[in-house]
Amino acid sequence: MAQIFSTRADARLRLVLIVGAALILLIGAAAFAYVRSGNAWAIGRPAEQPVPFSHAVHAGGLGLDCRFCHAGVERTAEAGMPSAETCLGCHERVWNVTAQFAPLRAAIAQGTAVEWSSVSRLPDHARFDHAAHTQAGVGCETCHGKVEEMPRTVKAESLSMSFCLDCHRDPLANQQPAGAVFARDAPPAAELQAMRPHGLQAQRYEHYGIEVSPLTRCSTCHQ
Amino acid sequence: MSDITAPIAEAALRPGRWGFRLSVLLGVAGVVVLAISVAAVLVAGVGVWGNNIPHVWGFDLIAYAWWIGIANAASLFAAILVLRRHGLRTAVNRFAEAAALAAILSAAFYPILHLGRPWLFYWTLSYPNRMELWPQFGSALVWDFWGIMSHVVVTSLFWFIGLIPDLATMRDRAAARGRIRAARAYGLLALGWRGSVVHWHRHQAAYRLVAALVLPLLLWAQTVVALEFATTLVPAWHQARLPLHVVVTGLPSGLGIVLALAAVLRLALSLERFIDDADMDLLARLVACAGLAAGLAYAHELLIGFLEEDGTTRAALKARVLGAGAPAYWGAVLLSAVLPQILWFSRLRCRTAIVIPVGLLAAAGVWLDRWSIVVDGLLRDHLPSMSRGYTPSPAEWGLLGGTIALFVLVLLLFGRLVPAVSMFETRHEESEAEAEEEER
Amino acid sequence: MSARLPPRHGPDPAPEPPQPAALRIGLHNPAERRDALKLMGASLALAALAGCDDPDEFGHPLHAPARASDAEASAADYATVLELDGLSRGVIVRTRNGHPIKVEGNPQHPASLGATDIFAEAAVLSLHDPNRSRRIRRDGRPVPAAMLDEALAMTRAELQARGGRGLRILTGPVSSPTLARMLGAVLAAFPEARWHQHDPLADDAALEGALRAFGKPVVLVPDLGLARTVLCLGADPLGHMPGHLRHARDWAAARAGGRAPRLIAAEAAPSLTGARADRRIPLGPAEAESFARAVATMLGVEGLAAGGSHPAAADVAASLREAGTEGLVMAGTGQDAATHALAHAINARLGSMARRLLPHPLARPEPMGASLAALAAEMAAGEVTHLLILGANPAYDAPAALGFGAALRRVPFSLHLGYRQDETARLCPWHVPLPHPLESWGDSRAFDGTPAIRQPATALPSEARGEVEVLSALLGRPVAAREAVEETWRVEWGEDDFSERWPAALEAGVAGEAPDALDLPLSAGWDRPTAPLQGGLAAIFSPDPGVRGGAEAHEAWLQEMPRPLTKIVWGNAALMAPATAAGLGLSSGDEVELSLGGRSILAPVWPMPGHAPGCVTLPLGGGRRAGGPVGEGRGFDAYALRPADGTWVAQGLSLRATGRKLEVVTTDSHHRLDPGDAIRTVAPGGSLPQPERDASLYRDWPYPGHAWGMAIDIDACIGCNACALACQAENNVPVVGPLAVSQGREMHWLRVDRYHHGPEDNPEASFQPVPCMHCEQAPCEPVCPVNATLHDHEGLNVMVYPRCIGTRTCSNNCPYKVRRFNWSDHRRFLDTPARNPDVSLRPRGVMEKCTYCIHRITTARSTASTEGRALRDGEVETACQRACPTRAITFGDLNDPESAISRARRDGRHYAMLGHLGTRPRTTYLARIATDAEDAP
Amino acid sequence: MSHPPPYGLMAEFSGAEAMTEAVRAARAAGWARLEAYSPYPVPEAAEALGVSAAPVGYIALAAAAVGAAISAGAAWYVSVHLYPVNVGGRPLNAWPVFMPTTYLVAILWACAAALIGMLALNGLPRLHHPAFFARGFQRASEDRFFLFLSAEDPLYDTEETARFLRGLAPLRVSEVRSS
Repeated sequence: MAQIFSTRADARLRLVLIVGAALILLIGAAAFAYVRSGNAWAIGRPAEQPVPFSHAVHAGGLGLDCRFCHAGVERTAEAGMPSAETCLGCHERVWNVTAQFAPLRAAIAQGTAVEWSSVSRLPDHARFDHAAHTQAGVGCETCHGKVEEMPRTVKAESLSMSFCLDCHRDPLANQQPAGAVFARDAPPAAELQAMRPHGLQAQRYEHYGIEVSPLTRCSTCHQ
Repeated sequence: MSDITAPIAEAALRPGRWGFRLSVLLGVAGVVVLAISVAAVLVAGVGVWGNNIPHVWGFDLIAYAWWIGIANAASLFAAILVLRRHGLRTAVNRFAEAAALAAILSAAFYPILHLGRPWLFYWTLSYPNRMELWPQFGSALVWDFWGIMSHVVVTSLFWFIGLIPDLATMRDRAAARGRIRAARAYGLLALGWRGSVVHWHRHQAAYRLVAALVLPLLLWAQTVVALEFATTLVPAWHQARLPLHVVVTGLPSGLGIVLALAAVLRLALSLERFIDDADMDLLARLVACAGLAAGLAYAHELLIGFLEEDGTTRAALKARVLGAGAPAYWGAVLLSAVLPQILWFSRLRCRTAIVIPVGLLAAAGVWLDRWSIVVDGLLRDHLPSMSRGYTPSPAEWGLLGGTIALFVLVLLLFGRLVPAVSMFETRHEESEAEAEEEER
Repeated sequence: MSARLPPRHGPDPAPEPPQPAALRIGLHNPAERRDALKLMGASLALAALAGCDDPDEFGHPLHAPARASDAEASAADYATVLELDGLSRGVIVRTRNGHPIKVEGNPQHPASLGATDIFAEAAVLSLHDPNRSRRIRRDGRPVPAAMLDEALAMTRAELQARGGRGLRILTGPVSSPTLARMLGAVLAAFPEARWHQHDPLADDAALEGALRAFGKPVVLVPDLGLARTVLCLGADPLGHMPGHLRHARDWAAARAGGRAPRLIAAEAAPSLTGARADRRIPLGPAEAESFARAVATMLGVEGLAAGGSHPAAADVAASLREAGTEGLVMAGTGQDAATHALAHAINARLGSMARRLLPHPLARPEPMGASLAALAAEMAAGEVTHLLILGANPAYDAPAALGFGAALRRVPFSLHLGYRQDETARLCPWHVPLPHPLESWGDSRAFDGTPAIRQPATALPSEARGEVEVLSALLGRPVAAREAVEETWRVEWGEDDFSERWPAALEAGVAGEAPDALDLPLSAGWDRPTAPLQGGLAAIFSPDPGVRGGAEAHEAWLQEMPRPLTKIVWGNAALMAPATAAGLGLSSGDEVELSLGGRSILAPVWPMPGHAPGCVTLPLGGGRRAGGPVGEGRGFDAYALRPADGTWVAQGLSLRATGRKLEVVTTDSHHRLDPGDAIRTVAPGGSLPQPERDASLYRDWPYPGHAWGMAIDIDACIGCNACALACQAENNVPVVGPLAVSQGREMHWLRVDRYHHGPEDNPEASFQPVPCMHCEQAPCEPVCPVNATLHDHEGLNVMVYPRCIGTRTCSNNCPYKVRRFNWSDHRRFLDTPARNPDVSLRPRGVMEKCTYCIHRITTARSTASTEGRALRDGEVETACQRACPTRAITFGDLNDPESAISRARRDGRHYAMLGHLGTRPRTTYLARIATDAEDAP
Repeated sequence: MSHPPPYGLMAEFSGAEAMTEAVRAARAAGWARLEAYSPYPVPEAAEALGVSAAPVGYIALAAAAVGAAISAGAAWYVSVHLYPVNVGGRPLNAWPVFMPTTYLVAILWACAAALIGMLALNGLPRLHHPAFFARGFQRASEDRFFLFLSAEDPLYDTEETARFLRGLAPLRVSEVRSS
C-alpha cells in the first residue's frame, strides 16, 4: 500500500502543533502586558487645551503652590480650577500676551466657563475626594506625578482600579507628613517612616482570621 | 466479511441525495433565523425579549435546561452502553454521542446571550485583570460556566476518541478509491491510527475511562443547572429535590430524541442491518422506562409538595399544578411521562410512524416541564405585590427555533461526513458472534 | 448668569480678584500666602463641579468658572415657593452649576415643614422639559420680542381711548400680592376692563358655604393636632386639600404622640384620608347632605331645616358630641354649598377649637366657575376685543359645555401667557412663554395666608415674561418682576425695615406671619337645603392623584408614578364600586361610553374597592390635546362631560358598554386583598413578639464603624408617593413609558405597595414603602457570579454597576423584588443638567437598586471629616426620608444606641418583612396600629 | 529484494485467533521487537504481547489531582487573600461552595489527560509509518489481521523469519520497506 503522507508530514504536523500552542501563549502574554502598559491608560499623552498653560513655568519656575489655583483641594472633593479672573488677575500685569488669553477674556465677557481638558479624569462611576486624600497625607505627586516638571500637563499614573487598590491596601506606604503633602520634593521614604505623624488608621478588622480593610470596600470609591 | 462495514462507510462517502440536500437547506435557513435572533439580542439588548421583574429568566433558561437535559440523557446513555459493553452500543452510541454534542452546542448559546452585557461573559473566569476583581465561587452561575465548558469538552473528547479508528477506516477506504484529498483529511483526523493491537489496548482503556468520567460529569452538569434555581429563595424553586427532579425528568427528552434519530437514520441511511429491530425494541423500552422514572418524579413532587408544611411553598405548587400553571404542568406529565408508556406494547414500538412522534413529543413534554418550573414557578412568590405575567417575544421564539435548526443541521452533517455507526465496534461484535457460533 | 442670584444664605460680597501685591508677598512670605489663599479659597472652593459627561472619554472637559463669584453658584440652595392652585408650599431648591437638580421641603414654611409632595418634586423635571415654550409667537410663528412690545403699545393706545372697554384679563387663582397690585393698577388705568379668574380645581361650593355661614369669604383651616374626632365629608386633608403636607404632619405627630385623632371619612371615592381613616363611610353624593343634616340635627344645631337621615349618623354624632370642642367637621370638594354650611354650623355648635377661620388667602376670592362662565358669555356676545390669558389654559380645562374655545375665536386680540404651547396657545394669535416658577421672581400666600417671596434658582430664558412684566408693559411702565416684588414689600414693610427683612425673607423662605384667626358668629338663614339629586348615576369629577387638573400632565415622573390606590399609570379610568360594575356586567378594562348632558366620551372601567355605589368617579387631567408628547392623549378628558358651571358632581350620567377593551396600565396586577404577613398590625399600645436574632451557621460580620439602617412606620404612611418620587429625582431613575410598565419593567427604586384588607365594598387600605432591605445576609449576593453586588463595611448592600454583567440572578433571589434591570439604555434621556451629578448613570444591561442614598452618606462623611468631627445622628437624610410629610421614615446608625433608628428598632411595633427567611434586613418596619374594634369598617 | 534496508516482515491473517496464535508463537520463539495490527481490539493478543493499559489511568488520575488542586487553590486564594469581600455575610473561606468547580475541573483534566496520555503512549499522531508500506495493509482497518516482526530484532534474518512466519499459516507474508 502507498503512504498517504510523506515522511515530512509528521515533522510538519508537530511544527504546526507547537507553533499553535506558542501563539496562544504569546497572545495571552501580549494582552497581559498591554493592559499594564502606559499606552492603554493614555499615560504621558497631553490633551488639547484652550490656553497653552505650563505647570513647569508656574509651579516649577515661579514656584506657585498647588493650592493657589486648585484651592479646593484641601476642603472639597474637587480640587477646583482657577477662574478666568484668577489667571488674568496676574496676566493683566505680567506676561500680557493677549492672543493667548482670548479664551479667558471671552469667558469673562460672556460669563461662560473655560473648558480645560482633564487628563486625569476618573470614570463617572468612581468618586475621588481630594480633601479626603490630602488630609490623609497623600501627596499630589502620588497620583499626578511631577507636575511642576510638565510643560504640557499629562497623565502620570494609570489611575486604574488596581492603582488605587495598591494604595488602599497599604495606605501607610504612600502617606506623607502634613508638611510634605504639597511639598515638591518629598523626603526619602526612610525619613517618612520615622517622622510619619498621621498615618491613616484604616481600622482593619478580623473575620475568620482574615484582616479586612474598609478602604477596599466597593462603596468607598463607587456610588 | 469486508461487506460488513461497507454500507456504513458508503453512507458517509456516497454523494448526497436530493432529500439530504433539501433538509440541509432547511437547516441552513433555520440557522439564518438563529443568526438574526442572536444579532437582535446583541444589538438591542435582552430588552427585545419578553422578560421583566420578576420574570428575569424565561425562554433563555428554559431552552438551556432543556438542551442540557437532552445532551445529558443522550451521552449518559452512550456512556453506559460503552461501559456495559452492551450490544446496543454498536448501533446507537455513536450518534447518541453526536446528538449530545449537537445539543450542547445549541445549549451553549443561552448562558452567554441571556446576559445583560454578553460581551463581558468572560468576567466569570478567574484571570488577572486591572480591576483586581475575581469571580464569586459561591455562585451557581460560575459552577455552571465550568459545567457547560467541561460538558462540551468532555463530550467531544468522548465522541472523538471513539471516532479515531473509524476515521482510519475512512482514510483507507478513501485512499483505496483514490480520493487522496479526502484520505488526507480523514488521515489527519485519524492521527495516523494503524490499528496496532497495543494501541487498541490503550485506546479502549482511555475510551472506557472517559465514558466512566462522563457519568458523574453529566449528573453534575444537570444538577448545577437545577442549583441555579434551587439556591434561590423562590418558594417553588427552593427545594432539595429540584436537582433530582431535573435530572430524572430530563431523561425522556434525550432518550426520546435518540430513539427518533435511530428511526430516522435507519430510514435515511438504510442501516437496518446495523440498527436492527432488536436495537429499536430495546431503545423504545428504555424510553418507556425513562417516562416511568419521570412519572415517579412528578408523583414524588406532588407528594412532597402537598405534605410540605410551609404554606408559601404549598401555595406555589398549587398555583403551578392546579392554578394558572396547570396546562404546562399536566402537558409535561402527559407528554414526557404518560405518552411513552405506550411503547410497552411491542406492536406499537416496532412502528417507525409511532416511535418518531412519541420520541419527539417526549422531548417537547420536557420543554413544558422546564417552562412550568422557570415561568410558572414564579406564579406565587413571597410578596404578592410583584407578580407579573411573562410573554415570550418573536426574538425568543426565533432563538428557540434557530437552535433546533442548528441541532438538526449538525446531525445531518454528522450523518453525512462521519460513520453514523461505530464500525470497529460492529466488526468486534460480529466477530464475537461468529466465535460463539463456532463454539456451538 | 446664575451668579446674579442670591443663594439661600443671603448674598455674599463677591470676592475680589487676586491683587498682585498680595501675590508678591504670598509667593515669598508663607504666612501672608496663607491669607491670600484663604481669600482665594473662599471663592474657589466649589469651582469645577461639572461631571455629567461620558466617563471614559479622555480629555474630558473640566469647567473653570469665568468669575470667582460664579464658583459659589456651582452648588447653592435657594429657599423659594411653588404654587398649587395659587397657594404656595415652601421649598428649598438644590442647584449644581446653576441648574436646579432637586426640590426639597422648607422646614420653616408652614405649608411644608420640610416635606414635599410629588408635584413639588417634579418641578425640576418640568423646568428642564425640552417641550416647554421658549419663543414669543405670533400665529404660531416665532417673532422678535420687539413686535410684542409694539403690539402691546398699540393695544394700550387703542384701549386708553375707550377706557379699556373690551379688555378682559383671565388669570389663574391669584394669591400673589404683587400680581394683585399690578392687576389693580391695570383695572385702575382701564376702568372698563374686567379681571376674571379660572381654576378647574377651585371649590366654589366651599366659598359659597362660607358666605352662607358667616357672610364672609373665609377658609376653614383644620389643626389635626388638636382634634380628637374629625369628620371629613369628602374632605381630604391628607390628600389634595390645601395645606395637606401640614395636616398630614399634624395627624402623624398626634398619632405618634398617642393621642390619635379619630378620623371618620364619609366619601364617595376612596381618598388617602379615607384609606387611613379610623372609620370610613362610603357615601354617594345623593346622601351626603342628608347625612350631614342628620348629624347636625342630632347635635342640636340651631337654625336647621328639618330632614336628613343616615344609619351611621347617630354613632358619628355621638363621637363628635363626646369630642366636644375637640370635634371637627370638614366638607371637601364634591360637597355642595349647603353641606359646607352645615359643616361650619356643626363646628360652631361644638365650639370646635381644632379649626381656624382665616381670611381667604386668594387676593380676590370669587366663585370661579361663574367668573369664567360670565367671561365666556361676554366673549360669545362679541363684547371682548382684547383678552389676556395669564397662566391659564381654559381651552382645555374649562368645561366643554362652556364652549370657551369657540368663544375665544371671536376675540380679535388675544394673548396667551403660558409655560407650554398648550390648547389655549393654539387658539390665541399671541403666545408668550411664561417663566418656570424656579426661574422667576414673585410672591405668594400659603393655605393659611402666610406670605413668601418666590426667588429664582436659575437663569431666565431670554424671551420668557412673567405676568407682571406683561401687565406693566400694557400699562406702559415696563418693570422687571424683581423690582415689582421688592416694591410691593417695600410698601408692606416700610422703607427702613425692608433692607433687613428682605434678605431675611429670602433666607427663611417665609415673608411674614399668617393672619389671625377670625371669630365669626353664624349668620342667620345660613341653611338653604339643596334639592336632592336624582335620576341615573352620579358623575363625580375629581382631581387625578397624579396629574391633578391636567396642568401637571406633561411631567413624565407624575404620569409614571402609580396612583396611590389604583396603581394606574399613564392614564386614568372611570372608577366605580365593584358592585356597581358587576351590576352593569362590567369588569376592569371594559370600554364604556359615558354620556352626560348630550356629550359623551369613551373610558375604561376600573372597579375600585370601597367606592360608594351608584356613582362614577371621573378623574380630571387626562386626554390633553396639546403641550407635548408626554401628556397628550393619556386617558380620557373628563372636562368634556363637566357641566358649564364647573360643579364637581352631576347627576344623570348614562353608561353604555362598547364591548371593546381599553388597556389600563397598572403596576398592580395581583388584585389581592390579603397582605400576608408583609403588613403587621398591633392593638393600640400593643406590641409584636420580638424574635431573638435567628440562628445562623456563619459567624456574624463585624460592622465596627457605622451600621446604617432604616425603619419605616407603616402606621404613619399615607401612601402619598412623595418618597418614591423624591427617590426618582435624587437617583436619576429613568422613566420607561407605558409600554415598558405594562411589560413589568418600571424602574422605581422605591415602590409603595398598597394592600386592601376586609370586605370589598369598604376595605381597609394600608401602604408599605419598599426600598432595598439591605439584608445583612443578602440572598442576592452569593448568587452573583462576578461579585457585582456585595456588602460594604457599613453593612450596605452595594450594587457595583460597572462590574455587573446582567445575569439578573440577584433579582431572582431577592424575595422583596426591589432590584431593577436596565432592559434598555436610558442614559441618553437622563444625561441632562437636571440629573444629580453625584449619582452615576446606569448603562443598558445592568442591575440597579436603592443605595440608601450612599452619595449623601459619603458627602456627610467627608464634610464631617473635613470639620474633624464624627457624624451626628440625623446628619445623613435619605431623599425619601427628607420628603416624607409624616416622617414615617427613620434612617441612621444602628451602632449608636441613642440614634433615632436604634430607638425605632426598640419599639414594640418593630418587625422585619419576611423576617422568617433569615435575611436580616437593615430596612425594617413599624407595625400599623389597629383601629378600635367599634371603628372597624 | 528492495534496495532500502527492510523494515521487517509482515504476515497477514484472516482472523483474530490466527493472529493471536501467531503472536504467542513469536513471543515463544523469543521475539521482542514485534507488533500486531487488527481492525478492532483483540485483548488476547495484547495480553500475549504483554502490554498493560494501566498507565493511561494513572496519567488521568494525576491530571485530575493537579486540576482539582489548582481550581480549589485558586478559589480559596482569590476569595480569602487576594480580595476578601463580604458576600451576603457568608464566611470568606466558604470551602463547600468551592467544591463544584473543583469537581468539574478535575473531571475535565482527567478526560483531556486520558486522550493525550493515550496518544502519547501510542506515539501518535504519526501520519507516516513504515507499516503503511505493507502490502494490503489498508485492510488492517477493515477486516485483516497482521503480525509484524521488526528487522531490528536480533533474531531477524530475512529468510529464517519468512520461513518462521509461513509456518504460522498466514494468508501472505511480505517484506516491508523502511522508506
